[in-house]
Amino acid sequence: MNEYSKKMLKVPTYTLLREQDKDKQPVLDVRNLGIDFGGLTAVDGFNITIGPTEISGLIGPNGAGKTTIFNLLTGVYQPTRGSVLINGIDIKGMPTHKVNKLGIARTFQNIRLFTDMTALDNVKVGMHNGIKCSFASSVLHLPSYYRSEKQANEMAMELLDFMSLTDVADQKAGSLPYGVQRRLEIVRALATNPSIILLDEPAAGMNPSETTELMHQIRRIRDTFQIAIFLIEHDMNLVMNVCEAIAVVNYGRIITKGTPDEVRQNPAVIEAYLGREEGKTDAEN
Amino acid sequence: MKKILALLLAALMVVGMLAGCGSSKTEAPKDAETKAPEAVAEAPAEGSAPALKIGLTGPLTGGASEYGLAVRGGMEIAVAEINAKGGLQIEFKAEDDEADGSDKAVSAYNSLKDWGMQILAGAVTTGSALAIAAETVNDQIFMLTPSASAVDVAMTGPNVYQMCFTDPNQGASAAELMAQKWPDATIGVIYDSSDAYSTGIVDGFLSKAAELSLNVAVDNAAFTADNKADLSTQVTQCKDAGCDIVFLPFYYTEASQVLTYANTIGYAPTFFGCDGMDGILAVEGFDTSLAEGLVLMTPFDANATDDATVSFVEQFKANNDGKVPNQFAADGYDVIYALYNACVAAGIDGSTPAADACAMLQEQFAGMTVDGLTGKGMTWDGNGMISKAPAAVVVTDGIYVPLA
Amino acid sequence: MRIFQYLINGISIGSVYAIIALGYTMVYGIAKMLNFAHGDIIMVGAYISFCVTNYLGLPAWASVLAAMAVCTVLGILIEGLAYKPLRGTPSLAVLITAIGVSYFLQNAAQLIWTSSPKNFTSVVTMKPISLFDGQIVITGEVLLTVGVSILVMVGLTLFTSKTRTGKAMRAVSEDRAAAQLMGINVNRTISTTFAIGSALAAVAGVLLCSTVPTLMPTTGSMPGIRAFTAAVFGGIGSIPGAMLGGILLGIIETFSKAYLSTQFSDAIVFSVLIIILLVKPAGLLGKQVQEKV
Amino acid sequence: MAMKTLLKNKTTRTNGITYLVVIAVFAVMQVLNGAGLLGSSVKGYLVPICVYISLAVSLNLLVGICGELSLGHAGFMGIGAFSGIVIAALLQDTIPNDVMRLLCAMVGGGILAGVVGFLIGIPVLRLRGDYLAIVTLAFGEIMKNIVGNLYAGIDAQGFHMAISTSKMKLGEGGKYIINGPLGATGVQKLATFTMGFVLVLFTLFVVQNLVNSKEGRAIKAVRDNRIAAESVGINVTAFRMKAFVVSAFLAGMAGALFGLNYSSVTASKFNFNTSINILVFVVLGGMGNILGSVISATVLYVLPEAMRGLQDYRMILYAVVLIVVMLCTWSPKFKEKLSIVSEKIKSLFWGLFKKKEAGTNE
Repeated sequence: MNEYSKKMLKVPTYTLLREQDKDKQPVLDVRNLGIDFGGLTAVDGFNITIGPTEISGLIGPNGAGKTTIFNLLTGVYQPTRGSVLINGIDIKGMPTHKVNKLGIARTFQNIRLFTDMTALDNVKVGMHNGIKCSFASSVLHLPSYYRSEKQANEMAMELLDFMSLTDVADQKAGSLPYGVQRRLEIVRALATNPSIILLDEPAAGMNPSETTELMHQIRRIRDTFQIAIFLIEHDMNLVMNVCEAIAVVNYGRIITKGTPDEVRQNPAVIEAYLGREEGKTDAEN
Repeated sequence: MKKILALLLAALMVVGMLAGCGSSKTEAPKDAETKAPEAVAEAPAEGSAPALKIGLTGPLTGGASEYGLAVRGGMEIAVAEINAKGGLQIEFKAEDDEADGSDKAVSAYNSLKDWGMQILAGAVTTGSALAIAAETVNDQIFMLTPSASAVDVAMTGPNVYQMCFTDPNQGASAAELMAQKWPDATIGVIYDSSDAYSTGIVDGFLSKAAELSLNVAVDNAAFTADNKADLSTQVTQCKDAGCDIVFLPFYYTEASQVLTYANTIGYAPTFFGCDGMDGILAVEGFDTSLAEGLVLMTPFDANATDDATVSFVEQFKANNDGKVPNQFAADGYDVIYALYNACVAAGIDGSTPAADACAMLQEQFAGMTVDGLTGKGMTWDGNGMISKAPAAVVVTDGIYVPLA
Repeated sequence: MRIFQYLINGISIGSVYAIIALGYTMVYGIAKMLNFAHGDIIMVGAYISFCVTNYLGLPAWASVLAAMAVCTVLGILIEGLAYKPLRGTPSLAVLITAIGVSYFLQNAAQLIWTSSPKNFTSVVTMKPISLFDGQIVITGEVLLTVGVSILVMVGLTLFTSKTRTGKAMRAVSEDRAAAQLMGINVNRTISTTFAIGSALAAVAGVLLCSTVPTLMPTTGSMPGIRAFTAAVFGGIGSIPGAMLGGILLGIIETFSKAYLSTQFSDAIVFSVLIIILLVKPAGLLGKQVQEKV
Repeated sequence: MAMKTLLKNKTTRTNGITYLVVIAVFAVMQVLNGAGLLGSSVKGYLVPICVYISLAVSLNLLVGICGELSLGHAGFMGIGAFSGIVIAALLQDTIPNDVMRLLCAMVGGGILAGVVGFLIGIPVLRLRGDYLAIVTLAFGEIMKNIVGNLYAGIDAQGFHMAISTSKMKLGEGGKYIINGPLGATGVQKLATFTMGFVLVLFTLFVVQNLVNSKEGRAIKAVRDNRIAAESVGINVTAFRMKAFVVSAFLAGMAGALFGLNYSSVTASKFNFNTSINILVFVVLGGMGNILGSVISATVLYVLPEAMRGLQDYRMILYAVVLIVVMLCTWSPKFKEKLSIVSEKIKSLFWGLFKKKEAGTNE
C-alpha cells in the first residue's frame, strides 16, 4: 500500500476543535517574515503558526500582500528577513520545487493549470515525485513503468473522484469551466502529498452553490487527509464558516489574529475594511 | 487538423513527384533547345548510335552557384559545337548539388545515374567531388572534374581525373615563382580557413616556401565563410608586417574586398592570386584600376587572341547576357572536349556501357595529350592529376599580360 | 597605435551590424517575430541601389531613395501576404514562413541578377582621413555608417516616444489585445512597423555594401544572422541595445582576429556572446521581466 | 482484454499508428528494392530520410514537447557524425563486423553529443525563449568553426588530433580521418537502410515512451506552465536538461549514421541552414506531433529532389511551396475556409451516397 492510499483511508472525525494539534510540531512556522522590492516593503513582521490539521484563513484588503506571503511561503520569492519552517525545516535558499517536497502545495489566484493536458494528466503531474519509476524504466517502458502508471492512474482517479471530477478526467484542463478548474487545481496540489496546502482565492469566480460545495470539500479534505489548509479568500461567508483561525493583514503587516468571532469584532479589522471595501465585506454582519 | 495536414503533405508530394518525373523526361531536350539551339537540330542520324550521355553535378543554386553555372555554360558551348559537327552526338545534363559535400551531392549524382549517364563531367566543388568520387569508383563511371582541385579527389580511385591543377601543386608553383621573381620579398598570406581549396593551396605553398626559405611574415591571416564580410584586420596585419607580396589563394569574390580595403588605407604591395582569382576583372562594377599590378596564375585568359578562345568567349557572352567567361567556364569547355576526343579515339558511343567506357577512357587518358583553352599539351599522370604549364600573368591596363 | 586602427575597423563593421540590428530589433519588439528575411531585404535594397547607379546613372542619394521605396513596398507586401494571415499563431509558425520568404528572396535575386557577384560602388566619395602618418585611417564609410546608425537610433527612439504612430507601436508591443481595445489598429501598426523596418533595411544594405563591396544573392544572410546575434546581445527589443550590441560585436570580432586567432574568431565571438548572456540573461540593455505569480 | 484497453487509449493508438506506418513503408521499400524497382535516386534517399526523420523527431521533443526553440540541432548531428566516423575508423581492426562497428559508432556518437549537450546545458538552460535560441545558434556556429579546423588521423603510433596542419604530424603510412576544411574524407560507408530503419524505430521508441511517462508529463508541464510545475515539485531545469540531452543524444546517433553513409562529410554541412531545415520539418509536421514530423521530414526531403526537373527554378518553387503550406496549415482564416469546403464536399458526397442508397432501397 502506498502513502496515498493510506491517507485515503477515512479517519473518523472526532471534534473540530484543534485540541489534537496541541503539543504537536506545527506544520508551518513563520517568524518575522519580510520582503522588500527595490526599497519598497511589501511584507514585514509576518508571524504565523499553523497546526497539523488546522484550517486557517488569510484576509485583508486588495494589495495587502496576501499573495506575496504565499509566494514567500512556497519559495517563489526569497524573503529579505525572517524565516519559514515547514515541518521544522527552514526553506531558506531552497527553490520552489524543493520547498514543495517538504510538504507544502498551493493553488494560484489566476489559475495555473497545464492547459494542454487532460485533467487526469494534471493530477498525475502533481503526483510526479510520488511515482516510483526510474528514468530508464520510463524510456524503455519496463514492467515497473506499467505497474507505477497503473497505480498512479488509479490514485489520480480516486483523487478526482474525491472532488467530484471523474467526469472530466479525459478533458483538456484548459477547456473546463472556471469553477471546475479551481477544483482541479486543488486536486493537483493534493496529489503532491502535502502536509499543508495553500489555497489562493479558491472561491473566486464560483457561484453561490459552487461555493457552498467548496466549503464542504475543504472540510472534507482536512478530515480525510488530516492536513492543514491555509487559504486566502475574499468571500467572508466562506472564511468565517470554514476557518478555525484567521489572520488579517494590511500593508504587508498582520493587524490581528484569532478565531472568526474575535476577528469579526476587532475594530482594527473593521476600520481596515470599512476604509476600503465596505461593499465587499461581510465582516460586520 | 492533423489529418488535413497529413493529407495535404501527401498530396503535395505526389504532385511534386509527378511534376518532377514529368518534367525530367521532357526537360533535357527542352533545356538544350533554349540554351543551345544548335544541339537539337542535329538529331542522331538514322541507324547511327544513340547520343553519349555526359552528366555534370554542380551548384546551380545558392552561394556557390556562380561557379556551377559558369562550368555549365562552358560545357553547353562545347556540347553544341560537337553536336553541330555531326558524328558522335552528346546528350548533356546538369544537376544541382548545392555545393553540398554529402547527401545533396550524391542525390544529384544518383539522379544523373537514373537518367543513364555514362560519363561524369563533374563535380564543380571539392566537397561534392569527394562525396561523388567514391560513388563513381563503386559504379565504375569515369569522372573528369573541371574544377575540384583537392589531391584527395584524384586519389579516390583510378577512374577519377582532374582538369585543374591540384591545390598543393598550385601552391608550390606559386612559391617557386615567387622565389624566382622576388627572392627577398616579405610575404603575407591571407586565406579562407573554411575552404578546402584555399587551405590546400596554402599547405602546398608554405611547405614549398619553407624549402625555398622564402620570408613568409604572415601565414595565419585566415578568415571563414562566415566572417568574410570584414577582411580589414587581415590586410592590416600584412601591412604591419611590412609584406611586399600578399598571397591571396582564394576566389575573386572576396579578393575584391582585399584590394578595395588595401587601396583605402594606402597599402600597395604586389598582390598574388591563384586560378580562383580569374574573373575579378569581369566583376560588374569593379574598378579594374584596383587590380592593376595584380599577379595571378591562371590557365585561362579571356582576352587571348587565339581563335578557340575568341570564339568561345563570343559564344559564352551570347548565351549569358554578355558575361565574360572565367576559368571555370573554360575548364568546363575543355573537359567536354577532352572526353569527346577520348571517346572518339576509343570508339565509345551512346551504346557503350558506363563501366566499359570507364575502363576504355582510363586507358585513353593515360596516353593522351589535349590542347584546350586552359593549356596546351595537357597530359595526365596515373593518379588522374593533370600536368599543364602554370601560366602567370600580371594585370596591366585592365588585361592580362604574361608575367615577364 | 595599432589598437586604435583595429578599434576603428571593429566600429566600421560593427556599425553595419548595428544598423541592421536596429531594423531587426524594431520589428521584433513590435511584431514579436524574428524576421529572418530581414537580411535578404537588405540584399534587395543593395541590388536596387546598384542598379539605379550603374544602369540608370543616377546619383547615390537617388539610388538610396529608390532602394528605400522598393524595400518599403516589398516589406509591406511580404508582411501582408506571408505574415499577416498568421497573426495570432505561435511565433514559430511565422518564423518558418520568414525562412521561406528568405529562401524565396535569395533565389529570386539569383534569377533576376544572376549569381555573379557585383562590385558595389561606395556611396561615399570622401577621401579617407589619414592620421599619424597613415598609421590610422578612417574611411568615409565608417563616419557615414556610424553617423547614420546614431541618427536612426535617435530617430527611432524619438519616433516611438513622441509621435502618435510611434506610441501606438509601443502600445501594440506592450499588450496587443489591450491596444486593440483602446482603438489602435493593430494590423496597420504592424504593417507600418514592417514598412519602416524595410526602409531601414534598404539603408543598411547600401551601407553594408559600401563597406563590403561584394554583392551577391547571399550577401544579406550572414550579416543578417550576425545582426540578429547583435540584437540579442544588446537586449532584443531595445533600440539603444541593438546599437551597442552591433558595435560591440564588431569590435570583439576584430579584436579576436587581431589578437587571438583568425581561424577561430567565429568560435571566440560566439563564446563571448554566450558568456555575456549568462551574466546578463536578457542582453546588455534588455529588461529582465519577472513573471508575475 | 488488456489489448482492448490498450487500444482504447488514444495515445497508445497514435503511437501504434506511427510504428505501423514506419514499418509498412520500410516493408514496401524492401520489397520494391528486392524486386529491383527502385532507381538509384530513390535508393539514395532512403538513409538520409531515416536520418532526417530521427533528427526531426528528436528536435520535436525539444521544440514541440518541451517548448524550447533550438537553432543548433545540426551541431549535435555534426558532433555525432564526426565522432562516429572517428570511432568507426579506430575500431576498423578491433571489430571486423560492419554492423557491430556501425552500432558502436552510432552509440558513441550519440553519447558524445549527449555529453556535449549536457555540458552546454548546464549554463545555457538558465536562459529562456529567444535567448536560448540564439545560444543554441551560437553553439552550432562554434562547433562548425572548431570541427572545420580540426585534423585527426591514425598512424602506427595511434590516434592523433590537432587544430592546424602544421601541428599535425602523421607518421609513415598514416591516414587522415578528419582533414580540416576538407572534412572527413575516405570514410568507409557502413550505413544501410535497415540500420536507418532501426534508428527511426529506436528514436520513435525513446521519444514516444518518454512522452507517455511521468518524465514526459513533467516536460509538458514545464512547457505549459513553468511556475505551476515548480509548485508541484518539478525541478524545471532538470527536466529541460533531460529533454535537451536526450534530444542531443538522438541527434548524435542520427549524425553518426549520416556521416557513415557518405565517403566524405564537411563541417559546413552542419550549419545554421541544416538546423533550420530540421526545424521546418518539425513545425510543418505539427509541434508535438511525432507522426507529423515523420511525414513532413520525408516529404520535405524528397520534395526538392522531386523538383529537379525544374532546374534553376526548383529552389524558388520550394520556397513558395513552403510558404503556401505554412499558410494553409496555420492560418486561422484559411483553416476556416478549408473546413467549410471540406464540409461541403462531405455533404455533397454523403448526399450522393444517400440518394444512391435511397435509390437501391426503392
